[in-house]
Amino acid sequence: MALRSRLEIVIPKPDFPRLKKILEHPGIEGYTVIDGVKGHGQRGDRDNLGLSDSFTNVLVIVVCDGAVVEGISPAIKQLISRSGGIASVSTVQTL
Amino acid sequence: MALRSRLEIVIPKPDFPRLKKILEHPGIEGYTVIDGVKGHGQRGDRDNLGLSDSFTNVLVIVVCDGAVVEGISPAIKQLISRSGGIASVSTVQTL
Amino acid sequence: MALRSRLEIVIPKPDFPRLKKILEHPGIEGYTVIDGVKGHGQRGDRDNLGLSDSFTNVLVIVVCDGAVVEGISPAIKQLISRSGGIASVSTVQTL
Amino acid sequence: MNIDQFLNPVILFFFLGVLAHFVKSDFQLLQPITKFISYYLLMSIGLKGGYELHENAFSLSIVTILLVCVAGSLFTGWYVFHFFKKNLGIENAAGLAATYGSVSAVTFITAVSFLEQQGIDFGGYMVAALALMEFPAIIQGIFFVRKNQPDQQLGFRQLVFETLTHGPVFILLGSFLIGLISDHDLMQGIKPFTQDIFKGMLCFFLLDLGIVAGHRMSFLSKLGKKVILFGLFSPFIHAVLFISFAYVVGASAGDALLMAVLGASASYIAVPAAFRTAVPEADPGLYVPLALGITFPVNILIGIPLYHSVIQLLWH
Amino acid sequence: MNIDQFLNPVILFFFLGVLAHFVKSDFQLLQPITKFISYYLLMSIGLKGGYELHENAFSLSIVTILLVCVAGSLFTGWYVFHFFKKNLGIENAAGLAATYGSVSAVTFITAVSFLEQQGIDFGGYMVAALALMEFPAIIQGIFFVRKNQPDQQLGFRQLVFETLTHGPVFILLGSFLIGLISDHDLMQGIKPFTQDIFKGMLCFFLLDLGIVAGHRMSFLSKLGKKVILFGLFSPFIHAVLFISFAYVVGASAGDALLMAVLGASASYIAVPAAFRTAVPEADPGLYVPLALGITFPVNILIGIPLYHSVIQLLWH
Amino acid sequence: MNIDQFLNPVILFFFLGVLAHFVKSDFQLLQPITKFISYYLLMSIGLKGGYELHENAFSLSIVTILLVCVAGSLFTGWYVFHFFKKNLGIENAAGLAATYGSVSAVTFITAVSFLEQQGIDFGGYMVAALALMEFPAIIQGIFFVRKNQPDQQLGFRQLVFETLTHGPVFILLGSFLIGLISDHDLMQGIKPFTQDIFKGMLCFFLLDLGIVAGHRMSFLSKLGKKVILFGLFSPFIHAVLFISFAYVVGASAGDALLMAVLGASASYIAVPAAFRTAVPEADPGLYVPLALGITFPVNILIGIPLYHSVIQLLWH
Ligand SMILES: Nc1ncnc2c1ncn2[C@@H]1O[C@H](COP(=O)(O)O)[C@@H](O)[C@H]1O
Ligand SMILES: Nc1ncnc2c1ncn2[C@@H]1O[C@H](COP(=O)(O)O)[C@@H](O)[C@H]1O
Ligand SMILES: Nc1ncnc2c1ncn2[C@@H]1O[C@H](COP(=O)(O)O)[C@@H](O)[C@H]1O
Ligand code: NA
Ligand code: NA
Ligand code: NA
Repeated sequence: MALRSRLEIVIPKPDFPRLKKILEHPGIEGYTVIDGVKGHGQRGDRDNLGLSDSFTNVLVIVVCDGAVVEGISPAIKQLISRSGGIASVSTVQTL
Repeated sequence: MALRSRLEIVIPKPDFPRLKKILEHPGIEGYTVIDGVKGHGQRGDRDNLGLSDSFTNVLVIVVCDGAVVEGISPAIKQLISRSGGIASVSTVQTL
Repeated sequence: MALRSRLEIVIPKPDFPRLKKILEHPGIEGYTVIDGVKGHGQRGDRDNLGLSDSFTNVLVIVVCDGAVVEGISPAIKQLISRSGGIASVSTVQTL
Repeated sequence: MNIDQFLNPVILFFFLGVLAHFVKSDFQLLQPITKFISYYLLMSIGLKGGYELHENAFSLSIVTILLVCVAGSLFTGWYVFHFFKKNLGIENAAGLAATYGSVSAVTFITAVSFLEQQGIDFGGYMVAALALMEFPAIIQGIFFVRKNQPDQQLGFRQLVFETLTHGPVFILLGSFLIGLISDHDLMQGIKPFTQDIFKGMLCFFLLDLGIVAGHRMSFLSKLGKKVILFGLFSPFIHAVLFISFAYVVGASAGDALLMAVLGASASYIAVPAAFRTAVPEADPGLYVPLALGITFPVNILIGIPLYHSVIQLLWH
Repeated sequence: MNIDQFLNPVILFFFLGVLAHFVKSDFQLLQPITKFISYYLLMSIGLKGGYELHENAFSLSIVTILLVCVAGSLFTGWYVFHFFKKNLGIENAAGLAATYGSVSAVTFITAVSFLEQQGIDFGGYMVAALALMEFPAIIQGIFFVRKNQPDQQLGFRQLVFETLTHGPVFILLGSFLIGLISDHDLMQGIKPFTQDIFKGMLCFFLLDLGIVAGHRMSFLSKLGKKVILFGLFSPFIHAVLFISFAYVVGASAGDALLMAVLGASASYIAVPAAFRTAVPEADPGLYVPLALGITFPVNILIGIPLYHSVIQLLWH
Repeated sequence: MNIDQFLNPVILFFFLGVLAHFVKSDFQLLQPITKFISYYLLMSIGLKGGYELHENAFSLSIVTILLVCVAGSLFTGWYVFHFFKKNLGIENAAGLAATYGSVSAVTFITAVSFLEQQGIDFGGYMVAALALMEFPAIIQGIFFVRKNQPDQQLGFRQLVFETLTHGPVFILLGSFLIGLISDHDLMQGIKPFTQDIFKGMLCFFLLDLGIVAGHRMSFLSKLGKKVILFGLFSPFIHAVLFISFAYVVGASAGDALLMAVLGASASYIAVPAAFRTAVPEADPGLYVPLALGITFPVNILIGIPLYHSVIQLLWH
């Protein structure tokens, strides 16, 4: 079992294409996306209603090496500061 | 990067309004909700079928300070003991 | 609060029945399933489109004792090596 | 017993759904579709009921029918609770009481289809009866629990309010009102949606419901014999009760069938929704499988044609 | 003001949805259904517009109407921006400008239903006007922001492209083209789906939209008085503007009503979609609630029959 | 080649969907809708087939057609496997064999629409042919793999069972049976749903399928030339084969077209579903894109009218 990082990002769905570009980073072998996520934060309720996806979040999980997280975290930080959302990192072991 | 707690709660969807009230707690700045979640537990299979949401779960993620978790955990424990579900806490770093 | 393991598995949806069988293991009291998950990995994009579920993932969360994880991890490893996906373990406290 | 129901596509699709579950087919409609179609059915039936009540005047005999229905529903709930109290404990007995006192809109809708294909008339106010019978037994059931656990959070008003605003009840009542007050010329344009494709949507919905029923049936093995037998035979007892009521108040044959079906049917949507919030200790794994896995198929397969035959006999 | 709209089931379902939100009903359609029905409506209206434009030749008077509509849309966006710039800041003023310069397809569709039930003709090219008015004000709004923040990533071409390929715009334009070029005999087979059940689907959609509008209304309390008043009264001003245009270019009464509605309506789908990407600093919690929670109901409830009366007066 | 298909809205909507993918439109229907509409289509076509088989008696010539279809399907699977074995390895060759031996229900449905609009009759048993051809080639394909990997878990019975209970196959067969045994008077009430709005739903579905096809096309660049050419030209070869069969057994012109289309089409739903479980080593990124991204559009755009012309020539 190898020690790796698990990065979990929640952002508005319309901003996902930008996040996707950030994740085209060497060392990232994959990611998982949960669509149609609701939430509550500083920008109010996001209820996954309506047609424009403006009130819908996505949750993205990336398992990668700790060094890679450091490589992409400035870009993610900047994205989130503009679009809203949250990102957290924890240590996991992969099977 | 700041050290924080990540609280993950799975409960039956009809009990979500009660959880929501618990989360209106000082120090909680936001939460993320995944709807239409299935599962298996002591109360049998929850298959997200039917019209009454009685067999549907929601998964709620709260990133907050450890002290806040301690503040709300009794209320959550009590809710879960009545409605079923599970809650776990881990340590994360936020970007 | 008890120290336990949180196992998170992402696999193709058609392989979920196999995972389910693995999870019928003593010591596993429950699990949570998020359906209709998208992702990207070595086998390309999985976009949750189409009728055959061949391009759809599920995410499964199991909270259990560390010893149980060790019991089931060989079977899960083998499943993933054949079907694709990822599995990671972290330490959590349950409320 | 009429063989016809076995050749009725509406019924056959339900059993195709049940079969899908038992052969472990991966055929499954997702929840958004279930919700869409069931709200569609409730909206259609509500509009139609309101529309027809508008066409015909409100009369004393209508009020009598409505009152009798509600009284029958409360009586059913009352006796079921006391019948099961010792066996199942207060919470679960209350759950069963609410389930059998309340009604199943889908059984009602299936009976409406049956009447239409037989060319038998019925009153638009029967939809009002459907709506009215949804909640009193639920509230009564919750009270049975409250008497013994006085420390509950939810007040009476809030209870009634929550039951009335529960999705399916809300859309049924709302559409009924819209049907009642809308300009009837404007409503013609909606009919191809709410009426023409209705029976096909019902087939599709029952296919889906069959799968859900199949899933719920897996819980049945855990229920006791007494409970199972109750699920099997109570529909006939309740139907007899409501047919007698119908006879006494002088309802038409069509209204009588719908009253029978309302009495005989059991709720598997409104009750679990209300009880999850108000009495989480009651186990939906008990009353939902019984209502959906046994009483519902008994009613649509055997009940409806049987009640119909009895009524034909008595009314002519 | 016409009482009729209060008896129109299409309108009543919208308010039933709003009510569902305010009584905290758990009635809710899930997003896949919202998307299905709204794309269905756009596809139907697009096909119909293309079909009818095909039947009638393209003429100079049509081109004039289209140009006037786009000009009116840009003018609206321009004045709204300058009106709110100081108050709300550049980004939010631009968001409002795009919102009110652009149009609401659902308001348009409701007006089409209104015309059909009144038996008043209108041109298929009005669907082209709907499509054409969706995006210029949006791009203009983004430019108002760019002038002050020259460091943006998105180029002009990409901007136009993204706005045109946005789901609802894309399906409307695509269906319009298909309606235009398809063999008209082959299109007959589609009509039961795109036309017969259309009004019923619209009812269902407005029920759903009512819930969304209810949710968005909860943001209204945070908006200033000036903004609220603008949302309430600007529809009438914009309608007057567009009715004058229609009068000047000699449009028919039916076309005039649709022009009025295009002018008076505000976008709550295309604008937030485009602005989230291009100007994330603009707050969708400002312009969406205003457009959907105030301007939309004002238009369908009071606006459409009022504009119609005015046009009847002027045109005869 | 017939120009007509380019003016057929059904076909145009498919290409609108493909376009949506390539211009990166965010237009997308969610999976619950895809499932709803495709199950609706299968249910409708199944009911219709069963209904018509009921109306006409089962005869020797029908049995002959069905047998010939299955034989042709197995032959196709057999030669495709041996053709690609060396190039692609056993698992992927078996995947392609199953894909091209099996059939595409949507292509079949499109051909049915084509026949209806041309006013050409065909037998209800052709739906039985569709159902029967879905699985033998799949099971054969899995056997090709098993011969070389004898350590597999799934037994033969379970294999057949899983293939027959796979969602789309199950609903098609089930509806076929319901259509066969249902009371035909009762089925009239379902027709507005299953038949009147069918063509419109098909348009909507093909729009959605176009998007999926677009997504899958992005895999095509990784496939070798030989594979791509096979996807492009094999439909014509297979159609010729099946048209010959039809000619020999004396099928009607309508039946012959459907046989051609069954032979020429390739499965992109049942095969990946079965192979994911039975042969996970076969790459769905190979056979799904080929079947959906190349063979499907070739068939609906060029194939159907071409096979039709050939049959007209031969049959008259
Ligand atoms: N503390 C938090 N814990 C979990 N999720 C959060 C938190 N803060 C924000 N989110 C998620 O991020 C989304 C956008 O947050 P915000 O930009 O703060 O409105 C919310 O809708 C939530 O889904
Ligand atoms: N050990 C566990 N790990 C993950 N999820 C669980 C676990 N136990 C329960 N759950 C979730 O909580 C729901 C209710 O659990 P229960 O009340 O035990 O029936 C289940 O349907 C699962 O989604
Ligand atoms: N490093 C990763 N982090 C998160 N999810 C992953 C990762 N690798 C693979 N996955 C998930 O597992 C699925 C199958 O992966 P693969 O077998 O590598 O194509 C992907 O579609 C993702 O959802
Ligand atoms: Na009852
Ligand atoms: Na406007
Ligand atoms: Na084939």
